[in-house]
Amino acid sequence: MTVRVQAAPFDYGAECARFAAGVAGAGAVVTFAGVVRDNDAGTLKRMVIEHYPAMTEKALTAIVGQARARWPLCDCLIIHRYGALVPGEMIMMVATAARHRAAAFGAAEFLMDYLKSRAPFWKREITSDGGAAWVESRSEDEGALRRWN
Amino acid sequence: MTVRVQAAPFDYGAECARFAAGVAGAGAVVTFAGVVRDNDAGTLKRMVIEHYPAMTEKALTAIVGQARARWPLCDCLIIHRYGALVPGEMIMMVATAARHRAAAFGAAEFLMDYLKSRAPFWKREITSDGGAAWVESRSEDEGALRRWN
Amino acid sequence: MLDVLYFAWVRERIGLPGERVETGAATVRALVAELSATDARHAAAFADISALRVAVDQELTDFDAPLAGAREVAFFPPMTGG
Amino acid sequence: MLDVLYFAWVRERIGLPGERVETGAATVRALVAELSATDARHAAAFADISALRVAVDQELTDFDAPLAGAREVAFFPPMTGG
Repeated sequence: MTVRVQAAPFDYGAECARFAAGVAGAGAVVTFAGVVRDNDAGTLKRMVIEHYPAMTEKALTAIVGQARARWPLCDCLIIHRYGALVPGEMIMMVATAARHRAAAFGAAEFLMDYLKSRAPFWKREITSDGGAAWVESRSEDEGALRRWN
Repeated sequence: MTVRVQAAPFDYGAECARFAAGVAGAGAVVTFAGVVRDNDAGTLKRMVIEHYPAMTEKALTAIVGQARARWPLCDCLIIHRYGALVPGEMIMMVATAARHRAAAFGAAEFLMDYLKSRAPFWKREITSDGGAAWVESRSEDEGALRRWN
Repeated sequence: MLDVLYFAWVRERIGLPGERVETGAATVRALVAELSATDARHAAAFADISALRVAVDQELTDFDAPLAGAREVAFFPPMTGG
Repeated sequence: MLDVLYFAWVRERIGLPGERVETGAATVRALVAELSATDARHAAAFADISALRVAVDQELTDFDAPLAGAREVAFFPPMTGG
């Protein structure tokens, strides 16, 4: 079980390969990667992610603990970046491994739903015209959490 | 949209990286990989996958078409092997990319549910004591399909 | 003339990967009845069709599917891909 | 003494990443009332607490949470991770 919070980019393909190579007994490996998407106008210059350092790893580790209590996981991984990113860059990834696919998919979706609304990250979008705006939380994201209760 | 059916192993990390690098406009990338799992007794020598060549790509392409009709996907990929594999080797992978995570997860799970029960592959397990048995379909897999109706 | 293909344990039980048959069967079910009458191996393979799946011209279908114009029929157990 | 931290637009609106406050507030809600009385910037940031989230000692909680023994309280908008 690995949780990493970092400013530096990560090598998605290498992380996927390393994760899959390290799980013994798993029949199913699921990964999710979140990518900075340009805005509809095509004017996103960069996304800046702020976080609450003293809380972040603690929150992510707690989320992983909840996932492990719900599903029999062979392993799981969360990598989340902070700082300035440009469109196309990966913000974060999760990976889960389990004997069967239902657990691997369930845990990956659960981790994502919790990361979206319960991990202390805030995104700010800077556009090429100099504008800057905090990304608002989406009501769907809050709704997505309810399915796990 | 890519469908590949092959006897040769594939490089999972490289496929993940290439897939993610090739999708424009996606905010979410999901991958699933299926791995040959040893049996409970630890005696699995190899898994041999038979398929129906004239039908396989046709069936997989049809499954991809159904996924695209249901979810707005930026891209998707299926790689499925046939022939002899040993425990720990990857049998197959799917990857999906979409603007939002719900579509990427939904499509990946849908593709997996259809691949499990509707793509013409049959698995045979050879154990170290010389035994050989066809893997039986699981009733959960048939049940999993029903959620998409 | 119809190409009839067998996969997995259906292939093993019949002892052939496939055969070319001359048939006037109107449906898959009628074809199964004809094939079952061939010999004990075919009879054993088709004893319980609820354990079988069928594709006509590489499309999954059911045992009541018509065979008019069909060129290839395949019988196999439930699939175990993924 | 309590460390009070601000993130995202709460930090911008107050104009500080955090401050050390001397308080006898028994709950988060009472602390918010004290902080709001500081100046116009604090009052603006805390005008609508339904738009805010709070963590006490790095654990998400609600505005009725007690502050006895707490060392750090953080205020921020709904999180947008992932």
